[in-house]
Amino acid sequence: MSVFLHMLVNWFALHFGFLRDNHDLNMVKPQLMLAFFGIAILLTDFLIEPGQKYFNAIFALMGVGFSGTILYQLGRKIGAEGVQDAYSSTVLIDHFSIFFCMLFLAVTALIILLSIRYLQIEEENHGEFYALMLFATIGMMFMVEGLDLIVQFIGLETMAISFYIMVGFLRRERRSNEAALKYLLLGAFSSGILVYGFSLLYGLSASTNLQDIANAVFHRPPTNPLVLLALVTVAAGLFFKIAAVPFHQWAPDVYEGAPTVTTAYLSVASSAASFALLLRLFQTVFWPVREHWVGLLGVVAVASMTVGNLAAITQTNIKRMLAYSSISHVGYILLGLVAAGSGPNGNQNGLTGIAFYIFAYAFMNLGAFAVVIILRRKGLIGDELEDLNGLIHRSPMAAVLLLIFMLSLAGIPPTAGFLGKYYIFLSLLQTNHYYLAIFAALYVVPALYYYFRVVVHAFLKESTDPVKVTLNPWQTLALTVSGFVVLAAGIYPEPFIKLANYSLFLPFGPLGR
Amino acid sequence: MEFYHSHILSIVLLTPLVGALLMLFVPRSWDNFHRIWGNLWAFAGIAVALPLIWWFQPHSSQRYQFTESMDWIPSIGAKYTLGIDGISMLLVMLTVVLGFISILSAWNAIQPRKKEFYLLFLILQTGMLGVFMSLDFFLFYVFWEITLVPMYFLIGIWGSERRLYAAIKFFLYTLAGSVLMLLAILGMYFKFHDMTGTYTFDIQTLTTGTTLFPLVLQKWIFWGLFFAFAIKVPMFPFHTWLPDAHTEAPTAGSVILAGVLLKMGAYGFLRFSIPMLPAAARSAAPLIVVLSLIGIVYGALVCMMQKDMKKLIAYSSVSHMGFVTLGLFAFTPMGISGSVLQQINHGISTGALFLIVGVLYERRHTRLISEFGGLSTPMPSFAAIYMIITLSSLGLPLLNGFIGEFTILRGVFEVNKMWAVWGVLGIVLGAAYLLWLYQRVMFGQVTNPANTNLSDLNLREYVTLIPLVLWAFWIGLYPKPYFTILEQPVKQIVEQVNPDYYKKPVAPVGAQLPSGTQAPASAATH
Amino acid sequence: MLSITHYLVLSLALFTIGVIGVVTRRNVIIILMSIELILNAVNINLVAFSRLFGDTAGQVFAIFIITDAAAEAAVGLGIMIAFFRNRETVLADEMDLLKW
Amino acid sequence: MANGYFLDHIWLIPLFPAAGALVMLLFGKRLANAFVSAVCVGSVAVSFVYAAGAVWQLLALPAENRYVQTILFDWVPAGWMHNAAGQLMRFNVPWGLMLDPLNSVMVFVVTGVGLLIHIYSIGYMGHEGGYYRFFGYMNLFMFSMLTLILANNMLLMFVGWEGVGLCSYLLIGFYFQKKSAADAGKKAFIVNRIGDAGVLLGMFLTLGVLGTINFHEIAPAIAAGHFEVGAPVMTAIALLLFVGATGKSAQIPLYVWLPDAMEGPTPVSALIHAATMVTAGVYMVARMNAVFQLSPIAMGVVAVTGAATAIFAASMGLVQNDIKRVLAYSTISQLGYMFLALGVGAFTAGIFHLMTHAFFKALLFLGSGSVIHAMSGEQDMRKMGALWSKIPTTAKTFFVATLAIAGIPPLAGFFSKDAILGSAFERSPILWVVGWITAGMTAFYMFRLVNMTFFGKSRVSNEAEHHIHESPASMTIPLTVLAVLSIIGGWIGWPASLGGSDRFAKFLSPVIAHYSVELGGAEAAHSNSFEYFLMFASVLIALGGIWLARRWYVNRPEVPDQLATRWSGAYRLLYNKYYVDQIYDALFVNRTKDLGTALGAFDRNVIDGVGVNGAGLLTRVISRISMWGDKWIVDGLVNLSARIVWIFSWPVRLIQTGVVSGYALMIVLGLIALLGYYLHLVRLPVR
Amino acid sequence: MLFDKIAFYFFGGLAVISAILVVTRRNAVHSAIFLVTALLATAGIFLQLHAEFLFIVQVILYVGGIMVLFVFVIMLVNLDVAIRQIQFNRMWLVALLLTVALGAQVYMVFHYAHTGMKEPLFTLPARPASALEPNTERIGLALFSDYMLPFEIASILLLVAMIGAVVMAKRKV
Repeated sequence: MSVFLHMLVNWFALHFGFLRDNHDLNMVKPQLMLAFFGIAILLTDFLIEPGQKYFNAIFALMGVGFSGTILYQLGRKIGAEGVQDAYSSTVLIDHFSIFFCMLFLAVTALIILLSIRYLQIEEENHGEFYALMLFATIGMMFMVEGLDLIVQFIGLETMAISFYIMVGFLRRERRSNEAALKYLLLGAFSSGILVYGFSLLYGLSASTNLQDIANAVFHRPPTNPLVLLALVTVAAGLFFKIAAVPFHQWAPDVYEGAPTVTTAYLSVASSAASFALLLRLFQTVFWPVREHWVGLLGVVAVASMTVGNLAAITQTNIKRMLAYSSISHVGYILLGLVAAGSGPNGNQNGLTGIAFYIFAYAFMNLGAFAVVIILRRKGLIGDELEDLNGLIHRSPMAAVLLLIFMLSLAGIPPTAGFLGKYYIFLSLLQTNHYYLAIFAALYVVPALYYYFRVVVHAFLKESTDPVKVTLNPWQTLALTVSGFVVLAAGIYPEPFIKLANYSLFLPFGPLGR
Repeated sequence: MEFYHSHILSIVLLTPLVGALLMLFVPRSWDNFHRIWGNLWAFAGIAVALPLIWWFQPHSSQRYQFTESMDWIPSIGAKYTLGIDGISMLLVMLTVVLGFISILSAWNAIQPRKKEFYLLFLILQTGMLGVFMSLDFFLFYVFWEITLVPMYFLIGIWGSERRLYAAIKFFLYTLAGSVLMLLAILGMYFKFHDMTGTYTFDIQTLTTGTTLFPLVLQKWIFWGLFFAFAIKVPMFPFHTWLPDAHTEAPTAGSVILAGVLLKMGAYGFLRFSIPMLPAAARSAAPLIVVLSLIGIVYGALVCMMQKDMKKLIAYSSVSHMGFVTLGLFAFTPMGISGSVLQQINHGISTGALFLIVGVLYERRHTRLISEFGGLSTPMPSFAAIYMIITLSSLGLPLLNGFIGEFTILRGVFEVNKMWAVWGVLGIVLGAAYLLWLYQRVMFGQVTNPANTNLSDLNLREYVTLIPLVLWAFWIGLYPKPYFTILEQPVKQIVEQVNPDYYKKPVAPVGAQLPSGTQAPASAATH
Repeated sequence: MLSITHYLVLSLALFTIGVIGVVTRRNVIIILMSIELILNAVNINLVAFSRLFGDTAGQVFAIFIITDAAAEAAVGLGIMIAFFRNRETVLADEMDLLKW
Repeated sequence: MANGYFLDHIWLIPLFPAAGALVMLLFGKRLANAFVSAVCVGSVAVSFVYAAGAVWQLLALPAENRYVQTILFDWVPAGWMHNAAGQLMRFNVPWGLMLDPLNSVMVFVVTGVGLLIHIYSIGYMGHEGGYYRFFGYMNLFMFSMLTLILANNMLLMFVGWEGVGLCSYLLIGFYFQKKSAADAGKKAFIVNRIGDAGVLLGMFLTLGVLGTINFHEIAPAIAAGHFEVGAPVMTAIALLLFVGATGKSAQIPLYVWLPDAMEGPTPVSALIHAATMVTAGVYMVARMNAVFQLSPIAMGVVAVTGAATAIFAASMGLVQNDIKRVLAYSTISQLGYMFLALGVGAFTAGIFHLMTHAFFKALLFLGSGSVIHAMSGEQDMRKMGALWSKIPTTAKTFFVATLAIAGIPPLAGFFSKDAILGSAFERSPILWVVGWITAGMTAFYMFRLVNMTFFGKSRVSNEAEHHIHESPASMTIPLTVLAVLSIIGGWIGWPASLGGSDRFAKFLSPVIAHYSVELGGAEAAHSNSFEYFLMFASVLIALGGIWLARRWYVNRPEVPDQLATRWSGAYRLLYNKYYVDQIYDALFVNRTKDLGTALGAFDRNVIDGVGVNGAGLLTRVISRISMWGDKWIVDGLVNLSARIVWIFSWPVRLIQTGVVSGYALMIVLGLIALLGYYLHLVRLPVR
Repeated sequence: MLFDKIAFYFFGGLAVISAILVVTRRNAVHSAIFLVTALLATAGIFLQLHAEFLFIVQVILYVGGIMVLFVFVIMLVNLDVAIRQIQFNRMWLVALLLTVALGAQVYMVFHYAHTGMKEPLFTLPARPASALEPNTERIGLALFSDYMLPFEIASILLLVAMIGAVVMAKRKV
């Protein structure tokens, strides 16, 4: 409970002035805010009448809002004063982490909006869910901010464990149980592998600080076997989290079994956070040996795109299909990293591409899941393709937005997804990965095919289900926001590109080999 | 007026889109409103484009006219740049006119889901116009892709039995080409950056660099672009989406697909592949020409045995568009200008042919040739118009098709005589299948009782068909305005791909009589 | 003379055995135990390095890993109980509602 | 230009019928027949007046200046091109018309005969439906034909060339409800198209080589280009153009459409398929004589083709029973004569025969039309006979025409045929022999026709018997006029050897190129006595043919049947037109269709199958292996998607078992793979 | 030194053997007991490495805490049925071989690292044991200075785990 006390103190400090200048605390205030509201939700949940559980959501939203506000100020601050670290350099507040934290908060907010009605229908409308979401967000934020293996690991585990619970949140639902247990077993196993790698990294450098480790790796011979072993194990652990082939198999099962809001959250936030972590590690610790991982990532990326795209074609369950599709998206993002790590100085377009892609992917995938979420009602899970039939008649707005999300996922302009792919392709070409680029480009075609199976059902099939799809205002808001972002980032991408460029975390200067 | 003049392209481009967006706010149950609204805006599309005819200066020293430029994505150097030269001018006019005609043709044919139909059609219209107007590669690509979605739905929602298959096939085929095009565009983009240090998608600026690319690079980029355009045209082995898409699409969709969408491919060759990558284009020309010739003959032969009218016309498109690419890759002024003209002609003739099939389909709900026969008796006016269009399509002099085909073949003949011989063979076969079709549908006794009382054309159908007939005659009788408009842009393209062409000595004037072929003094001004 | 490699190999042995447990056993509880073994192996690594460098970070890391192991075990067993309540089994290969 | 009103307004000549056609085709349905006749016949009449005036005024010009040209507007200014010398020039084809001696003959014949046939049609078509349509097409034809003739350049000529083909198609298929008529029209158009392809290519070549396609500039361009006699390129141009001519003028091997074209109304046969359109090929060759004369090979080909067609068609004409078909083969045969003339260099003789043939063949067709009219549509000669007294005017005029075509002096046919045969003999006696025999055959089958129709015993069925009546005046007057022309038409070419002045040849002389090298020797001097011998020979064989026809078809009508039985093989061969149609069908038409079918299947199965349909190559390979490949791809994605599930699912299904241990094992495998990937790197530093 | 070696091999051997028994025993209770042994042996290794604080943590937290949890759960689920079922999955042999292969690979890596390189890694003489003395205080200091933040995050982690265990295991809403 130390953190609780700590936070209470800080909360008062914020408003009463003393301790305001505590640098370390200031740096983690967004997380503190989330923790505060998370705990508050846990405490007040008992007081809230069963019919008014949406107060939990409002609390959670408030938490996210406050946290975002503070994060924004933090961003202004580092904009003015430069990148800052805190807590003995265990966290680093830079543009990169601000960008990702903002993204997590946005995604969390949208998921909260979507959860309210979904949980009501599932009759699992407990405050814990929102609290867990906030805690997971804290974990994610520390994952990206962490400049220390321990912080990163603990952050990762906080996120992961929250997700295990959220996946299994529908306790009476067998699929949910099963998904949770699978996810937990495999997740813990992969954490073991990851942390094994971490231990080797520590062994290489006698430090858990990324900068120190990077320095140590830099001064070793490039084919140092232990570096490579650490690279493999760390990569394997992270590949699992982002669901890259061949560590992807949990994803379809878990996506399908989990409550849809969790699936949405998982596919977007967890992936993004793990990617951020992966980027951070690969751009610091493993940056000196990038010539070795570029090829590896290329292979994994192509394998991911292949498996993801081909398996997705045959799915009839939307969530499962989106799981495979997200595997293929992982392939694209990894290709961006391939490009970013190629060449003597790396490639900045690759990094921009990754940031933009993750950003776009967050909103478009979230939107796609949101449509599945709004289909949920008593007696209908709504995650089969048939459930979408005739959506255009049952809810034109949802159908049109679904189309936009699908187009974006497939990478058709003018949507955000296109710009993401644009950057990936460009960076690949610039770093002479022509065949990868052609591969990646051609995989858009099967991808479009399965995304458009969804569209076919929503637009071209006659509805077998007479019930109108209704949206509550929260859902409408969430859908509209994601739709707006996806479209805006496609039609006028300039601010979003600026944002992506803002987020660039360039590899440590002296380490660029 | 000043504003109008300087922003006319944007206005033309956005008019349909505005119509579509406004439509969004009207409830879908107001069926008739949407129908009228869609037609009005499509007509407005023509109306706002009309001043182009007067304002366009064929002899202007500027390569592109009415240019507008606005920063769009400065981070990557993409701009909103519009501009047209003679080639795009013609295609823009074709688009607005055919767009209106096909929307009008759908008046009764589209019964369910009217709102969506008109909405999608107007968006499609904007997409197509954008393709022809963009002077920025990025913008071009965006518009290129935008056209896919509405077309997909047009086929997928209002098509016939196998519509889903046809729609997705159309989409996937085109997409496969266009992603490769994207790679090619990006290749140009960053290689240009490597050369000059600027990131830009501006076509005119890029051209200054791409033409200097080493041949190997040019080839890579050329073939990247090639697939997109070849699929769209469609060129011989990439054509199989077309029969399906055409057959399954509703009449309006077929008209616009054949009339305008296919032109995007040819336009791509014309605007990008050839002038931007001249060396690669030269090296690829023999292969492309051979493919075009195969397409011409092959398409015609396959037409012979079709049982479905629309499929037949679709294959005839393969044949006719073969002429277009044939002319393009001759790299002679006549070949290219003929090719552009042939694009317009194909839009007119094939568009009209699809309208004609649509007329029959609306009455009989079948497209099988064997279901018809002897229709001249119940539908004499229809027979007359159909005859004229058939003749225009098979290239009878005094109608549009002839001018295009003749000019193309003449331009090709200059380069390689055998190419022209094969092309001419296509013309012969063209007569065979089109007349045979006409005969089977229109001549003979009315054998099928269902056909005895078919009504002749109604006013709306006249309004859709007559403009095309008149246009066909105009081009056939007096194509001079077209050639005048095309002269400058064609010259610029030829000078890029075939730089020696205009440097040859001018044939002596004195030997020529004032009529016939002659070389005026202005030829010496290069 | 004991070198660090001895510890690494010991840790590797435990790690491998843990992995074997994960991939061969059907009983979920034993799989969880195997994961504990894996984490334990990592701890040996860390503590050995810590000893090698005379640096406390490794041991601190090990403490966090133990914490995490505890958390995972608690949640894992909780989920398993929920699962068991629904399905009356603890066998991993009977979790087959979700596949393909 | 001050050449005279009519010469300045030659562009109006084709325009009158064009206007008539436009009015008919747009508003004809609502117009009264009388008005239709007035407009259409009137427009042709005005045309004729203008044509006559123009020819008159042309004649008034001095012989070397008999050339006028009117340019209406730039028609196809298609931009820049290179000529064969690699020079840059502007391609600009104007809508230009011209008049010179050669086409003044043509324009006179066309408007004149055309006018008569129009008048005739008023009566003939009076009872048919689609009256306005008929006249509209006819006027359209007049426009096209006049454009063809008056065009000052090849491209504009090609407009007319295709235009007359179109009108021929429309008019042959006038009874479109009859399948045979529609088929015949299509056949005519497509066969003509094959020829047109040649013209088009010839035109390209001309333009490339000579830098001009203006007729008047061709000869100077050749002179400027210093082309040798026998220059291959000239042969190429000539032969390509000749392909076009064989199509339009129904020569071997493209003559097959003309007999079928008799499905059209009889005035159409008279106007288009006898008097005017089919002579377009002759006109073109004559028009391009400057090129042809440079190529002995091409000339040889023209002559031999002409001679062969002449005798071949005549032989088929010997046994036909359809009155119009006999005339059709006769037309082909006579056109062969004309080409023979052209091929031996006797261009003037060819044109001369063209003119006289127009008169008497139009007359024959109109006469036959009148007969058919009288017979209520019966065309089979075996069901006629002894009509002489029943339809006297028709019979008499028909008889005149028959004498003319048989070459009996002093009728028109005698002079022109004689001129041709004379020239042919000088070139090659063999050609003369062929022509001579043909003359005999011509006389035979024409008199066979006359005898079967007008003489002998009546074989008319009873019901037809009642209706037999002489045609109305609108039909008989043209017959009479044409009969007169058939008699006197040849006199303007009264040869010098018979005391004439060869006025016709002299008139045409300016348009015929004269090269220093003697090619055909057609115009070479020869002794009168020899010419008398040739004339005598041809008259003799004509009389022989007439005698034989008389003997077999009037006196001993059983003989032909006996002969047919005895020589049944030959008879059948002739009767079935040497089976050429069947051979063409088997060789070309059906093969083309087969090819179409095969390619259609190829298209669906192979091209569509390769790398397409979302499943790509894999699909194809697997589908091939799995026997039901065909169905697979044809049925396409709809079925495919189900099958794709099966194909793609198996690797994924294999590993995505839902069993956690399996997934964990996959992770292990992944680790092994990644580590294996690096182990070779790790090895590197170990020496 | 010798004592060190004996201790290492004793505890190491014990740990490995116990671990093998953990993954091979049919009865989950036996497995749990052997896991305890393995963990205790590991604790012994910690002690041998002069990590006294960690030794205590291992014994109290792991053996005392986590293992009790395990045993509880084992008792909770129906053990009799579970014992009679087949304990290894169908692909256990393949899995075993593959895992051994993985272990061999990693071993090779260590082998190269140890012998193959010009400058073998980790051959630096270990810092004197006194470097970490006094162990508990130093760790305490580290935890509350450099690693205060992860320490605090860990509290959230545990909070999450607590919520999770409660939410998952409680019978009714």
